[in-house]
Amino acid sequence: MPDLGKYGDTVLSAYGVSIALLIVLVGLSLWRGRRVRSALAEVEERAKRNG
Amino acid sequence: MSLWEYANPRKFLTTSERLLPWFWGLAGLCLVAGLIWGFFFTPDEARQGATVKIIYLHVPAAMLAINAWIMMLVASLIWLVRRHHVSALAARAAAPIGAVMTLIALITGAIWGQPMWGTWWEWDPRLTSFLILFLFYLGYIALWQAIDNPDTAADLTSVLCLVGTVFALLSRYAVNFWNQGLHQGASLSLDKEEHVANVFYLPLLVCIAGFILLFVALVLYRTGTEIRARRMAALLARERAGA
Amino acid sequence: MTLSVTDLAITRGGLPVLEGLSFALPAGQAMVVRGPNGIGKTTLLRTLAGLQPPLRGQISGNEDTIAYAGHADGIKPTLTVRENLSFWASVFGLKDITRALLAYDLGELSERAAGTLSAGQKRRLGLSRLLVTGRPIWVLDEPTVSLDKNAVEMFANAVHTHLAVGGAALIATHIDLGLEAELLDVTPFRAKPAPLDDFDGVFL
Amino acid sequence: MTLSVTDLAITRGGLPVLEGLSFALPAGQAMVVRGPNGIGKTTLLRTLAGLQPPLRGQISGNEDTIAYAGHADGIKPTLTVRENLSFWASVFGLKDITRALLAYDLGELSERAAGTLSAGQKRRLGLSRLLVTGRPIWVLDEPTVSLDKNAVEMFANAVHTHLAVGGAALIATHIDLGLEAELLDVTPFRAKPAPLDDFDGVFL
Amino acid sequence: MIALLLRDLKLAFRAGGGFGLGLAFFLIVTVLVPLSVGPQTSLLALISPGILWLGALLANLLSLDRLLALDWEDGSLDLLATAPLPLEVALGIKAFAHWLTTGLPLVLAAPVLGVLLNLPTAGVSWVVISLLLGTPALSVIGTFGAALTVGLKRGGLLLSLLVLPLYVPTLIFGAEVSRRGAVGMDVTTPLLMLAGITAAAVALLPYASAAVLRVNLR
Amino acid sequence: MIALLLRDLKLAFRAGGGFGLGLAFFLIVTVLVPLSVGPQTSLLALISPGILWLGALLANLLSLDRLLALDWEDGSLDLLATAPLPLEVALGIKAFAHWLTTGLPLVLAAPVLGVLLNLPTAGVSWVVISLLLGTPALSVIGTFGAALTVGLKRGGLLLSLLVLPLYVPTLIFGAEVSRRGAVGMDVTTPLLMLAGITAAAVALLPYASAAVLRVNLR
Ligand code: HEM
Ligand SMILES: Nc1ncnc2c1ncn2[C@@H]1O[C@H](COP(=O)(O)OP(=O)(O)OP(=O)(O)O)[C@@H](O)[C@H]1O
Ligand SMILES: Nc1ncnc2c1ncn2[C@@H]1O[C@H](COP(=O)(O)OP(=O)(O)OP(=O)(O)O)[C@@H](O)[C@H]1O
Ligand SMILES: [Mg+2]
Ligand SMILES: [Mg+2]
Repeated sequence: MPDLGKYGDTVLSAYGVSIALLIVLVGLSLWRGRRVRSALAEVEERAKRNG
Repeated sequence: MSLWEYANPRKFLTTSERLLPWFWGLAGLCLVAGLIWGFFFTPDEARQGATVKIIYLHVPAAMLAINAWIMMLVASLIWLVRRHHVSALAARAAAPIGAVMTLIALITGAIWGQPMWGTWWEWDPRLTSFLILFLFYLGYIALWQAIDNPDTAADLTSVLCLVGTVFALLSRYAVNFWNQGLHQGASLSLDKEEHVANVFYLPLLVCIAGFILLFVALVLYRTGTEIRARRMAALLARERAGA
Repeated sequence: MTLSVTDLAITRGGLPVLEGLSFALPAGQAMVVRGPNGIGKTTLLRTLAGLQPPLRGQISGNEDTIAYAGHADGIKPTLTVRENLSFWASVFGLKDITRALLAYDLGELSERAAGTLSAGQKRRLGLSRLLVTGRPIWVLDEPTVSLDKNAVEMFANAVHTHLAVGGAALIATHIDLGLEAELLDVTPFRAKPAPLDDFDGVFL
Repeated sequence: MTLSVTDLAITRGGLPVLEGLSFALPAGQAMVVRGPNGIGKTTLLRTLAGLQPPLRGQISGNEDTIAYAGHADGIKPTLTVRENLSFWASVFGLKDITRALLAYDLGELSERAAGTLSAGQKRRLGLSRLLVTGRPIWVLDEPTVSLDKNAVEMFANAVHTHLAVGGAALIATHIDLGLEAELLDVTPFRAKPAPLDDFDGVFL
Repeated sequence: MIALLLRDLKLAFRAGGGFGLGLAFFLIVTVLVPLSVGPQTSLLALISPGILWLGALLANLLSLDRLLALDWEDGSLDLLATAPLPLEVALGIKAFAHWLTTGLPLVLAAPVLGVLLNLPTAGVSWVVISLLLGTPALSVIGTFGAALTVGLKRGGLLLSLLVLPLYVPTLIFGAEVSRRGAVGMDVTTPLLMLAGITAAAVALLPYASAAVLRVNLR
Repeated sequence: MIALLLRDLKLAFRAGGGFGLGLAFFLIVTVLVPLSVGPQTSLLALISPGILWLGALLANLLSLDRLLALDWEDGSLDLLATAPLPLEVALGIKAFAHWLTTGLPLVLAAPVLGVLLNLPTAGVSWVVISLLLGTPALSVIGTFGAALTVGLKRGGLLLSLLVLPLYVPTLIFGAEVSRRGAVGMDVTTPLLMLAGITAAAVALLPYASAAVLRVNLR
């Protein structure tokens, strides 16, 4: 851990918030991607069955 | 072979599927390397102390916030002129990423401003125009969500993006006129290339590369999701029409 | 002044509803569009009126020649019958509305605010608008909804007069109007869904 | 549990539309209300459901016993069929919606957002709501609009079952439902306009 | 009861339900104020408590349009009025759902927007407290206004006119609490008044709302 | 052309047309500002030019909801789109009618409301001039927003979210003119910019509005 001096809180909170936001963005994208992919597979399957 | 072939959804999906692992991997690599380098292995700057480390998040995010909008503008134009569905969906996929990048730039900037300017927020032109850009992102996303018919939504959001760009530029100019702020001066020491020592510059470049790669990976992935959602909606509509 | 349509395909809500439709409507003729609920009659008429682009195919003779009347009449409740009609007349560059008032027996009602009319009277006002457009081709979507016997006859007379002076009319309806008109049953043109794996470029 | 009405007079938009109406609807019976457009059938049913007060006359047996279904179905497009139905079930203190889903063959559709249903499917959902109210008297305004043959039969069956367990139903409709029901033609009860010089206190 | 609450919340969160739009409007108004009165931080700090209150109030106001009108248009209100749930309770719950989806987010966003307006740190907690106490009254009063205008076509502007004067007492005491709090003065009296107004509005207004809604349903 | 203008004016003036509601809203917002930021006259004088602009802008915004939605609901827009009048012209005229019934009254009312806010006398004429120059742009931009959202149910709040950021340049220059005018500074540059924005918006935006409206009519 580098010595951040009196700016420890500042720097750490900036990193914390930014990384958290990035993780949320990536996480939500992956989560929705998975859901849509499986839902589409289901619909596609049904469509094939019904001709 | 023409570039427009990738405007075919299926072709796009298979190609992006092949490329995505590379982009995810490289993005992760650059981000981790750049941020660790910047956070642990760069010295403090004389005037700004440790806060200079925020630059590795703030500047790439700010760059992408603007460039994501430009990408949406280009994609919207392609949709309006050539009617390639993939490009409209790519614009849709990019908007939330741009919004988050804007938010990161705003938040890190605000946190940085506290020690540097002694205030969280200042109605500086660059800051203000970023806030306005954020509003444009919000409006764009809200319009996509409000409209059921996907083609209608694509048309309307594309025109909004076009008109919005003009007004965003106007706002930028207006805000500049309205208040000459702090940001330029404060960042001048890093702006001029001779002042940006290589110790800060190189990790910054790696971080910027990481953010760009992450953006590309996210856009490719999310566009894939949008294509599938669109395909699913079409299949469901067909089912309904058949039933 | 013939309205002609070749190999037309139209979509609604992103899905094709009719395809392969061709017909011609020469001056002096009326044509009745038939088909079950939801087949796409309204969509067809809106496409002909230029309100939405066709998916494929050509339409010719529909530029500035069509007067369209849909489900909604575009009547302002706070304006009087005369004001409503004069407005549309001047939009189409005409002045005289007495013929329109006469044809649908609106003379007595002409100073009433349109909001106080009954549904059938409103509809008569909506139809009389066609007479102040001066357009040769009438494209009408279920024009006789909520009209009583008497009013249906007024409508049939108006169409007759219009045809006699070289106009044409395309009418989607479920009932018999007592007009001698060609029949266009659109049921056989229902769009066949594209094969499932045909997933290139568009999502239809 | 008899719904009975004595010498009822009702108004719409400030004018009396029906007056002098009396009838009784005992448990186990269905009654069909007939009459031309605009006579006041909808107004009558809304009065019975307690949505508007009568001008004169008594209604008894309509407190907390009536399930009303009008032209609009109260369906939320963004909720699924199941969510829509469960909501109304719990408003009426019931839990089980499977019977309602079964009766109108909604099983397959139960996870679809209601906004994506066709008009007829929506109507089926709206009618299935009656089965989760647990109320004995159904008051229905043109329940079979936009239903096809098959669905009309489902509806007739649902009404039969309801009558068999001691319920009652009052139905305004223009078509033949295939139910054995008493007929109530309201045409003779059209309100006569008050004499012009009868201008005392009220403006009716 | 809980079913109605859950339904309203679900509707607000589903696509097109408009959740978040009120918040975005609040943000925009806050941004527009410095753009119009100028960027001097000292001036902004002076007016920020009041502007936050005004912005929250306008955001609240604009979301009222959807509160009952959609239920009216699709017939849900007819059916609710004939359901065993008393209409007073149903409207109370709808007002509560409106507060949860509009008022509460505004309260939570106020400190962040306070930063934009240079709200003095001492004032932040008082702004939040006063909004927390006052916004329920805004929702209840707004429900009354929505019930009054529910049958009108595009009655949004009329609704604003009817409701804004009713918002005045809440605004006065709420803004007073925030302003006094920001400069460290005593806030007891306006705080009590604010709480009193909210309590009275929440307890009594649903009866009035139900009464006018019954008239509109005829 | 003139017929459409006359019709829109008539509709606005007849009962239920909403003429005057925007004005009343402007009045109320202006009254609410002193109630929320406090009654110190010196403070009010400082912020009054900006607040007048903000109030005019919000009043304008709220009246947009009716600009096209009513014509959409009763089918008039379908008929107008198939009429010989180009849709661009029709929308330009509707925007003009909107300005005549909403923008112009606001301009005329501004001096009176300025008194309520202790607007310095030197500032009055500049506020009026800037509003006179700026409000046409607001109407035209608003017409674009209304055309974008015309097919949506109760899209009022979304309309605000889309339109307000587009109002920003007009607001900045307009408020700048008023503020500088009030303290006697030079106003040439912002005044020219304001006029330029209005001219460009009036000349170009109707094309965009017509384009999106055609999409919505499909
Ligand atoms: C909320 C507040 C802030 C916002 C919205 C903001 C926004 C921006 C933007 C848009 C850029 C341009 C990026 C590019 O296109 O290259 C930028 C760059 C930069 N900012 Fe900030 N900023 C904020 C606060 C700060 C603060 C407080 C500092 C430090 C004192 C700072 C230092 C820098 C530096 C050093 C750069 C890179 C050099 C340059 O391009 O000028 N920023 N910021
Ligand atoms: N907004 C919409 N989104 C998606 N699909 C729609 C929409 N409006 C209509 N449809 C569908 O498009 C098809 C054609 O509709 P259209 O209104 O043209 O039918 P129509 O022949 O006029 O029917 P009717 O006889 O009932 O008037 C129908 O199957 C309908 O379900
Ligand atoms: N909002 C209103 N204001 C004034 N009069 C109205 C209003 N709504 C309906 N009416 C009138 O009241 C009368 C009764 O209407 P009601 O809807 O009860 O008729 P109905 O028998 O249900 O007709 P339908 O068979 O068409 O459904 C009609 O003559 C109608 O013109
Ligand atoms: Mg049709
Ligand atoms: Mg009826």
